[in-house]
Amino acid sequence: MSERDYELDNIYMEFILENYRNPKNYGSMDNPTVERSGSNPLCGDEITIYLRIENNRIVDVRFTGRGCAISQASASILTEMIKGKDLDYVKGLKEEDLLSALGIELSPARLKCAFLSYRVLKDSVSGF
Amino acid sequence: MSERDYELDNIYMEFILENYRNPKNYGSMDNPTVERSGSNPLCGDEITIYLRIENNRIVDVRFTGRGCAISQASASILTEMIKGKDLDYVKGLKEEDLLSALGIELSPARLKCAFLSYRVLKDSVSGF
Amino acid sequence: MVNDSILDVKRIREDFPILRRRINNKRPVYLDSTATTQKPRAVIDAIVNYYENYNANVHRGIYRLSEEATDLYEKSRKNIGNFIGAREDSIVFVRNTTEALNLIAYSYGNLLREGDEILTTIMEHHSNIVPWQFLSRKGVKLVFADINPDGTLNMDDFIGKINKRTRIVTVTHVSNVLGTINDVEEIGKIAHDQGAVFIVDGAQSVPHMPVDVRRINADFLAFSGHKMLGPMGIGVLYGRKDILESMDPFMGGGEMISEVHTYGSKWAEVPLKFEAGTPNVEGAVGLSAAVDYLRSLGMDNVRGHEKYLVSYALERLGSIEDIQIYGPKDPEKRGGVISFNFRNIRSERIHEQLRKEGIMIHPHDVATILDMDSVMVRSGHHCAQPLMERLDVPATSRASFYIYNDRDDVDALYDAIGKVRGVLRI
Amino acid sequence: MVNDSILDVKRIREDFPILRRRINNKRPVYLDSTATTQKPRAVIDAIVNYYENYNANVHRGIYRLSEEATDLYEKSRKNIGNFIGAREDSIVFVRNTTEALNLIAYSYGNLLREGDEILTTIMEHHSNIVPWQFLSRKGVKLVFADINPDGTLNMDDFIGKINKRTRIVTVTHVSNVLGTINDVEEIGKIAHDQGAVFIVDGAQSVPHMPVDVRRINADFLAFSGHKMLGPMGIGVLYGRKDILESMDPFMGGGEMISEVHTYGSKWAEVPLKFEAGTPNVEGAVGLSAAVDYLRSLGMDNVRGHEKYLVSYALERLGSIEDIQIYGPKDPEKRGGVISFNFRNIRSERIHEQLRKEGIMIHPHDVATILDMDSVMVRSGHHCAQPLMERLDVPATSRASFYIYNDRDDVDALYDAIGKVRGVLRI
Ligand SMILES: Cc1ncc(COP(=O)(O)O)c(C=O)c1O
Ligand SMILES: Cc1ncc(COP(=O)(O)O)c(C=O)c1O
Repeated sequence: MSERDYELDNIYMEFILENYRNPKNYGSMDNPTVERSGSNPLCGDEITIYLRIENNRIVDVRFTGRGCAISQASASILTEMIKGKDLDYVKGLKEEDLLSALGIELSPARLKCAFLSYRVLKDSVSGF
Repeated sequence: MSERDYELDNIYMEFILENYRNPKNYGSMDNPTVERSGSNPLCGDEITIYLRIENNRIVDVRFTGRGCAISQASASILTEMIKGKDLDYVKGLKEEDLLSALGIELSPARLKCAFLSYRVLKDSVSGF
Repeated sequence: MVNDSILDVKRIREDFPILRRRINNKRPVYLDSTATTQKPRAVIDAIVNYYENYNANVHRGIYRLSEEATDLYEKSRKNIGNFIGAREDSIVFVRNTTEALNLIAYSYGNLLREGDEILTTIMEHHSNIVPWQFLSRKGVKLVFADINPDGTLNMDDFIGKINKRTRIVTVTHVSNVLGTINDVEEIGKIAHDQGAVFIVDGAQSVPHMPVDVRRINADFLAFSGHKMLGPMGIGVLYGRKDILESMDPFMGGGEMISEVHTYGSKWAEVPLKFEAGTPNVEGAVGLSAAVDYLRSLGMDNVRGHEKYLVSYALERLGSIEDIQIYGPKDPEKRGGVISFNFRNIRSERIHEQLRKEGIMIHPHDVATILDMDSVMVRSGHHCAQPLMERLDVPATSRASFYIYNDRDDVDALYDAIGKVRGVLRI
Repeated sequence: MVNDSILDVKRIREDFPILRRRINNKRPVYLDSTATTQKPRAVIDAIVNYYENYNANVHRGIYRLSEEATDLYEKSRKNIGNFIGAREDSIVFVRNTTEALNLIAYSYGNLLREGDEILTTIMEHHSNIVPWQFLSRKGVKLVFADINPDGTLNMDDFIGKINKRTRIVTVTHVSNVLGTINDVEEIGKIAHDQGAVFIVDGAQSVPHMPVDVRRINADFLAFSGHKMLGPMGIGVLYGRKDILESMDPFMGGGEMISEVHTYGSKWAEVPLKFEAGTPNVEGAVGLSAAVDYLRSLGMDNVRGHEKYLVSYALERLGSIEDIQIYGPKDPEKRGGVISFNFRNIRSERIHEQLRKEGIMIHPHDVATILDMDSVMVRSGHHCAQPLMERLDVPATSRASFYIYNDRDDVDALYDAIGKVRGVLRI
């Protein structure tokens, strides 16, 4: 049993915090093509994602939510990643892609927070 | 936690063994006043006690059974103790009386064997 | 205030090997004893001694080793029973509080019928909610008594909800979130007046204060070894003997039978009737050693120490404007548990739309940031989601104290909380 | 026959602290591993290390200590699953085999209806009988397949008793009395052909031979940690994932939920759905260390060693005229368990009426007398009363072997048996 090397101080990097305090694409959307919500009942994190899709392209994306810095920053970063991209890109997106965009290492418990928006996004495009 | 001082070699004393191999009062009885059986399902010991009671006195007693040396010797010794005694004596009989008649120290598991005949006897006089 | 606790915490800490560990070069400030406690050397040694010298299966062995193991197991039962004022024949060993409550729900629950009611409170742990929800399949209704704004039980509401259909009243002695100490003696009286059976969830009381089953009018009392210095995997269900005898067994198998035939079986005497399969002898022996350790400190002193610590913590944390504390303010009415949250923040530095609603710093971030200083608090719903809904929060942070905590730990907590907004730059 | 076991027992013995103990100045000859095994230093150390360095509650904690404990717990699950060829998400931690079988009886049993049948065998342990008898309340019928005179399962009888109403077939892999190794692969095929679910009681196989859930066609496999060098209080239920998912939970409480509301709850994913309350992390970590220890010996070697010992024991005990041995004579078909009895004695020295019937020296006396030489065997019904009735004996003596036993132990057993009639002077 070796002690794991946690780099906890790393997770609140300025990039994450900036996306937490001033999330991109924050807010709701009138008449979205699709709107999906999800939550992590174990910690109470909530995310709603709104997509406007035209010609298989995400022409606009917004989200609202509440929760920890990781879940909210992750939603902000994820929405930035997909804005203007076509659906194939979104469908091909892997968890690792989001993780490397976040640029931090997370413990298993916090990974669930980071992936909440990812789950909701995947859910929202599954019908297309 | 101190080791208990088991005197195991003691329990197969000649007195016990003699009562095991050549039990007193062994055998069934025709037309007993009362006949009772009991068993210890955990080890399969079985004892049946037959009493002839006249004027509140045990004028005759017999037993049959199968089981370990302790349970069978104990039945033999117990029947000797009560033969000819009146019912009050039998009802007043304590577990310790039987134990001191046996003259050996027993572990909790083996105490159950020793007391099987005692239980059956108490049961058989309970209606009088 | 001087550091005048009744317990000699410095000396006590030396008994706990894990407290010597350094995490990121910092001493551990363990404030999660409500979830599970650390183990003193005496308990670890009892486990080792058991396996090195006495290990055997119990109850059936004729050889000395097995008799010794049986003896240790049954003496542990007696010792632990004694600790709560109960005879050994009303002590059933289980895995934990959860299993104890499920055992009652299955075995006593069998006797309930459609239309019967079970009265509990909104501050219960999931372990004292979900097993009773299972009974709704057969039409048994689960009713929740509310709390007052200060986090104490609303007795008017409770009394208003008890009635002739109430067959079971089941209440936590101490809330694992609010810290509230319920007046179980009084609640027991009310339950019995209605002819209901009274169950006390003692998971957070037995470890922290003197508890006597006779005094609190409990028909059943459930608690966990791991929350009171003992090993994991062992817990206790105390049950009034005549009630235990009237109940069907819970699990079937070895130990709990007196006779098995192909067509049916007869049960062993209480308490063995409820202990199916090879028991956790190690756990019983370890918990007995834990009870000895607690007894040597004195449960009055344990309670006194926690009252002292929680007063100090209420005072210090209460002085932080940002922080909201849940539960009663009076240390007499609460155990050594403090749940708290940051109040909504409307900092200039946050997104204008968020600013309108305010940001609540999430307890997970609080816990992570506190952990940077090796201050370990729990954060989440604490297995009390109905209470979270009632308090209208997604989660809380929770610090809890035990015999190895001291004012230093409260100070470390205070200091670490002070860093949270800085780390988040909010 | 030379002492040519595959295992280096001398070295192995040094790993077991309890074997250094002297009882009445004699070295312990522990022949009761079927009831529970002794623990190697590696397992005791794993427990101590856990409590001294990693102890915390799992799954909910955000701080590092709790994450480390969670990590250890889940790695143990994976390691133990791997040992039986199963993925970690089909491994449920329970207390012991008994709880595992009760879990199935309650949760899968819920799906059974009046008229359904459960087929088992007459050689089962009570743990694989009593839980199914509980289902007779709802009109489910329990059917017992018989054995052949040599103690093997009577396959004709078994096949004759399976039919379209058979919903569950549950069979012990190895009998704890007869030693019989059942052909579970074949039995599983027959069960599946009838559309029945197949449960294997692995309490006496997983510790003693290579077992792969895929090879034996098991939908469920139950076993106990304490019978395979692990701590008490931990056991395993393997279940096919899709079946586990279709089942209702067993106990309710913390850990096993995803959401709790006052009006109802949602369950966590398998396997957590079946693990209510604080789990026995110590037990999981200890069992994982036991699995590592066994793996380092090689399960083929463990099996080979026991085959070697049981052959030797059959040969030696078989040479004593007084002794009757139960179960298959072929070591290929049996595990390292030998049950025996003295034949009826018609000695001149006993009461004439007793002489007619013959005296059977009771297994309790045998065990007590063997124990004088520190030879520890079990005696009694071995939690298999229906089998005792079938064999028409009140009880048997039973010697069982494991990795720390050697020819010396068999010799000590032989010698001690030789003294029994002398001690009783019969
Ligand atoms: C074949 C068999 N099944 C089940 C059990 C029950 O195991 P436990 O008491 O650990 O639940 C045993 C233990 O004796 C056994 O030998
Ligand atoms: C009040 C209360 N009840 C029940 C439990 C459940 O205890 P366990 O997980 O040991 O079964 C807890 C533990 O968190 C608790 O605090």
